[in-house]
Amino acid sequence: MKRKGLKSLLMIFVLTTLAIALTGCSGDKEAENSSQITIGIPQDVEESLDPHKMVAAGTKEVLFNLFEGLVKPDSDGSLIPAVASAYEESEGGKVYTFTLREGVKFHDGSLVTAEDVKFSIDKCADTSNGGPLVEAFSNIESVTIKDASTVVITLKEADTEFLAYMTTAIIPASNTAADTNPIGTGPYKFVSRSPQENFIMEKFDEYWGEGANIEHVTFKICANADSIVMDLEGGSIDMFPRVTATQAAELSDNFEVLEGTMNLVQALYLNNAVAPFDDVRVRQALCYAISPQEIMTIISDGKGTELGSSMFPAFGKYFMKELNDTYNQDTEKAKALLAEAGYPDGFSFTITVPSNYQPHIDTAQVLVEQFKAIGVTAEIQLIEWDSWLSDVYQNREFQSTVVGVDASNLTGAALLQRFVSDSSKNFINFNNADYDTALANAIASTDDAEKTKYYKECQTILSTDAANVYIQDLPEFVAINKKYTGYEFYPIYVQDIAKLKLADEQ
Amino acid sequence: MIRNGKKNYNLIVGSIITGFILLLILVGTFYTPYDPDAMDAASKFAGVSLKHPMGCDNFGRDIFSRVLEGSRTTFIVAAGTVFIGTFFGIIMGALTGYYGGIVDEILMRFNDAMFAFPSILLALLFISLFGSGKYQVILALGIAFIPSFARIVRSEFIKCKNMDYVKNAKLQGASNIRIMFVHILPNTVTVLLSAIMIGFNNAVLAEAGMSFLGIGVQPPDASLGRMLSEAQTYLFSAPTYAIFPGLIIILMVLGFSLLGDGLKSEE
Amino acid sequence: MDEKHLLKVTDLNIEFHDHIVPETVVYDFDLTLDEGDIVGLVGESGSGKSMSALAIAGLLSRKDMKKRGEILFEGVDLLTCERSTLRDIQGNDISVIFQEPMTSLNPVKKIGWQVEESLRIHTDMTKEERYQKVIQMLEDVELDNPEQVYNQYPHELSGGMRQRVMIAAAMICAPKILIADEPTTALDVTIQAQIVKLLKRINKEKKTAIIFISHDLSLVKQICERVLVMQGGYIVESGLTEDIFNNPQKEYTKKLIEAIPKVDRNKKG
Amino acid sequence: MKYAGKKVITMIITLFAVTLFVFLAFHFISGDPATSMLGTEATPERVEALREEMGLNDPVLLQYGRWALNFLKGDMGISYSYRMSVSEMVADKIPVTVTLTILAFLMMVVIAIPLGIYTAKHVGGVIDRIIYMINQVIMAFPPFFAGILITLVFGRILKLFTPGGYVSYQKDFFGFVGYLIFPAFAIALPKAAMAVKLLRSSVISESKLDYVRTAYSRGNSTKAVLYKHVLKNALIPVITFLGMALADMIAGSIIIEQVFSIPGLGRILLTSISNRDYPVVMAVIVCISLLVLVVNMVVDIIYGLVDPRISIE
Repeated sequence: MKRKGLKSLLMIFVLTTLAIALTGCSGDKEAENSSQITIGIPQDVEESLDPHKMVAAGTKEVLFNLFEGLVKPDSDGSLIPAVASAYEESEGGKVYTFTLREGVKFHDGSLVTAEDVKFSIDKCADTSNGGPLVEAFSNIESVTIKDASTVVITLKEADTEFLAYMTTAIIPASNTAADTNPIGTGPYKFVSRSPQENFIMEKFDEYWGEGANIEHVTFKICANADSIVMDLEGGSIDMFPRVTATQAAELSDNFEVLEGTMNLVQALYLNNAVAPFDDVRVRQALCYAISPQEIMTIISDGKGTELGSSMFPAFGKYFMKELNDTYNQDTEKAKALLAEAGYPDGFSFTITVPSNYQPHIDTAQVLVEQFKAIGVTAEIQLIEWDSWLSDVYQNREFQSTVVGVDASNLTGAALLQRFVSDSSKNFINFNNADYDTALANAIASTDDAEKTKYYKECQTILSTDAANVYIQDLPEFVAINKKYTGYEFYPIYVQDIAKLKLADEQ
Repeated sequence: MIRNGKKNYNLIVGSIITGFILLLILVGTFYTPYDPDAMDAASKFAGVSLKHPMGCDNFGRDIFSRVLEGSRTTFIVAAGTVFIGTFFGIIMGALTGYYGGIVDEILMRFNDAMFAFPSILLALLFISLFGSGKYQVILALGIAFIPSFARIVRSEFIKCKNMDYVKNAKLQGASNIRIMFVHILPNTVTVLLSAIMIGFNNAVLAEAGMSFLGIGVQPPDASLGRMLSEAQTYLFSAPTYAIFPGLIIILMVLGFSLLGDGLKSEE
Repeated sequence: MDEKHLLKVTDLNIEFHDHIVPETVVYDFDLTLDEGDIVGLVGESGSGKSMSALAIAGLLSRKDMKKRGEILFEGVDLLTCERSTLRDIQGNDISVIFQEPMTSLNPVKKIGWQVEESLRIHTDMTKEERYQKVIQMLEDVELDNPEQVYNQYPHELSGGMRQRVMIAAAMICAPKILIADEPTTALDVTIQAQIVKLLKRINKEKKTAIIFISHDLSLVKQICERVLVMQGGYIVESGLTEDIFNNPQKEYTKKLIEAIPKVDRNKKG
Repeated sequence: MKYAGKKVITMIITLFAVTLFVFLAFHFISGDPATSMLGTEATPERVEALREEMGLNDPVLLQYGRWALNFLKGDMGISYSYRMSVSEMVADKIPVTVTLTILAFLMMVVIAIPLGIYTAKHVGGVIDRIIYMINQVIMAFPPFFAGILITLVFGRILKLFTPGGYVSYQKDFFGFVGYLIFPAFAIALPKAAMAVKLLRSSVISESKLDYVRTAYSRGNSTKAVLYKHVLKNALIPVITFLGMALADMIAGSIIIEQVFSIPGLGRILLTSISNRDYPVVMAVIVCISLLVLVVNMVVDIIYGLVDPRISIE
């Protein structure tokens, strides 16, 4: 009796399992009458969805599609009018006048008003929480509404690069749940977010401009970085913005792999305030010890762009390729410098690496090997990103760290201002009076050529002073199913989904 | 190894496998064909050859050398874990089992609370506390393993404490400590030994699991678990990278569990 | 003449094969049993008495041991018959009660279920009939509150009660032969006596033949008409109880008799 | 009733101890939620202001008390990272983990019990030896590696499921269960191997006991003895194991959730730990502990039902 019961139970179980498995398989492919795309992202959008509060690069690249500022960046790095249809810079970069575009709507259907613009900028300039949300906004003296479609921003000191900060998202003053319900003016509008699962958005039909091509977009969190190739091949995702060189090589013909750069400065950042890195000779010795080329060969098949200072090529006119040659691998010279600095037998130190990004971990491993040649023993310590933020970035309790520093916009200051000796972001404790002067001059100057000259001076100081061991701008491989085309790289860390379209629609 | 006319295959096969692994570890301690950490861009993902019997990994490091080193690391981690777990487990289990009463009640409640908590979670928490690295992993796993050992030892002590030889020892005026560790403990060896074998295997697998979650042994140190989890990405371009560490882990665990089974049936 | 015997065992030899060298534990065992007989089987532990009894009950597994000879039960050789034939006899015609009433009962089944098991296997009785029969049987073995016992579990009963339950379970199908393998060893003296009395009563009332196995000669003397003395697998002496007690032939038997506590001998002797 | 009362009290004490332990542990881990929220944009002033606002500057026991009080009121707080209600977030993920666990558990039972009985019946046979070896090898597999191999074999080669093709249960329940089958299999396999081994040895050791001989003496066939007598007894230690395995699955599927990209409690927990998102960590841990405790209680009850010697009065 009992046994029969068990047997039939087993049968029922097996049958239902099979049935479910089969329906599961067949139900997978969605009807493709409306265009859709699923994009894999390695990290969840796991913070506030308020565009002014978000800090993670991973969030910014997704929310780029939902929000726009008065102006917005284009894929070639220039700023194009967005919520504002025109702008005017006067008094040598002290007063900016914006004319609002007519008929721009928020995702909730309401029209963008001058009040919303003032609200958004004021919100970011508010200092009641210990400091403004956008640091550069501390320079704002006033935001005034001249008429229903004109907003005037007056600065305390002239800044010709200020326009770059006007990419700050414009949001409706009426939205009380900005943390979880993002409303913007971008080509896509927010649908839903499920933690550790996905982030869904759909085309905003009342977008003022050309608008998006693909109706439904799902950002899917791919927790297991090692199964991305399988996920792509299996069809659960159509695109993954940052595959590794090895993964790219394993993909089949159904996928196109586009190559760009990450637009960040990857370096072994050294704490200039602690021994032995308070001695410029030690820092220089480390620079002589390494070979960025070898690192690139090993970790990404030679792809990537060598860097010699805190600047990457996307900045065009500011980038100085010649700084790559300040230090070429030279073991003897490195040893000599070490001996001179009082470390003839080398020394030991720790490289702190955030554990969430493999290329940095790989780079650190190669560095350890390269330092062995000059008798320096480095030990890798992996820590979680959040520990990195507090220990390394905030408290500056570290010897060295491998990370990539990116730029929030395309002003030279975005990359270089952090090395001013009293900057709160100067986590490497770099301290050089000449540098401080040069940077102040760069920001103050209204003449473009002069500005460039000062920025270049800054870079040169960072290079000769060996502030950090500069390595590379990492290559970025975007794997995308050939069903889709139109992907464009940006010089900043964003994914512009609106430009994507189905291949057969052309 | 021959009893009742039947060969104890478990013991024989287990001994051979474990012996092989121990030999590997021993050799790896004194000699590896290459520096396990030395990179060579030219031999990235090199296949199996005479020069590199197991091929090379994504840094062009010799996999065979790394397997030798990794086996040693894994073995040390597992052995260390079991040592901590057993050592404190015995003390805790002996005290609670022997004395009973309120100490027992409190410690066992505490134990239950820890038990309600899967060891991988516990280890995760400890790693967050201690930071990551080889010794931290040993400490974290070791602590996480204490409750299960304590539980086993406790029940053995409860079983033994009323036995005649214990009463005898008491009559002869042996101290409690002496009774616990000289008289009772040796009688729990059989049970303890099999618990240690199982614990060792669990530690090997837990180390692998932690490496997968990125909280295990730190690079560039090689451990079998770490190598295996690193290898996933390269499953197609360098299958040997996954196969060999995987094989050694499986053999290591298999050897010990066969040995454990064999010893059990020998009793 | 043979057919008249209820059970006739001739030349039974039992050999074990699970060691490298085969080991013989019972040699040339002979026994005849008729309705209403009570035969005692005595000897030290390891003398082969239990082994012989288990062989008769068909409980020696057939794989790693070799049995030679014949065990004829009503003309059927239990050593060579079909497994199913043997099963039909077990519990129905030949029943066994064992030494340890604690472990011999299934700890997770109710008493009633265990007592009526043989009925379920060997008869077509309805549930109700079986229940009545079990209650009656439990009464028969002098258990108070049979209805309550029916629904209890073994661990809830005392040792003596359990042994009564074992006897009830063994007797439920009114078997022709009851093998009692040291049924009282695990019990204390007063209860021993009760159990022996019970067995005697059953033997009288139901004409069940009993093979009573014990190392305790005093008990055997109380209950058995005939005795077989075993040593090292051999039957060393056999005959009427009285004869053997009064005139033991073998040194071994004498020793066994001497081992009986005096008080006991005076009381019953 | 007394039993239930005692259990509930133990449960409350355990929960209290676990939550306090976790809370304190987090207090000593480097990294703090305010820094996490501000990221690289942080300035010391802003971090300080945020810490004050979040109450992180209060003594840790006060913080714990506040959390516990709110929790008892049914308010689990707002996730630091997602800025959404924790109870909503967790409630959303519980069905995922529970479904996965139930599936895995059923598979384990369905695989283990018949196989365990089969091997016990055929001890020493060729198939028994083969199953024994397969069992040993399965148990020697690191769980994540087994998961990867299953993905590779069933997903990529046999194409029985789409790797990473998880669908939410709200969207398509059958698709959801369909996707979970293989992860559940990966979880069930090693546990099933252990259960087979345990059941086999349990049946073997039970078969040597006296009551089995009694059962034979009543004319039971080998089959009847096994199913009517031995099995129930042999299952007792197995039930303990199954209970432990189930508890282990509830929380221990973190690795498998990671391998198969399943957004269950385990993944939420893992990311919340690294995001220093205490409200979520605490809620998930309470959830997991509660589930585990409930499972333990159910096991105790089943135990009492199967084994009359244990009374749960």
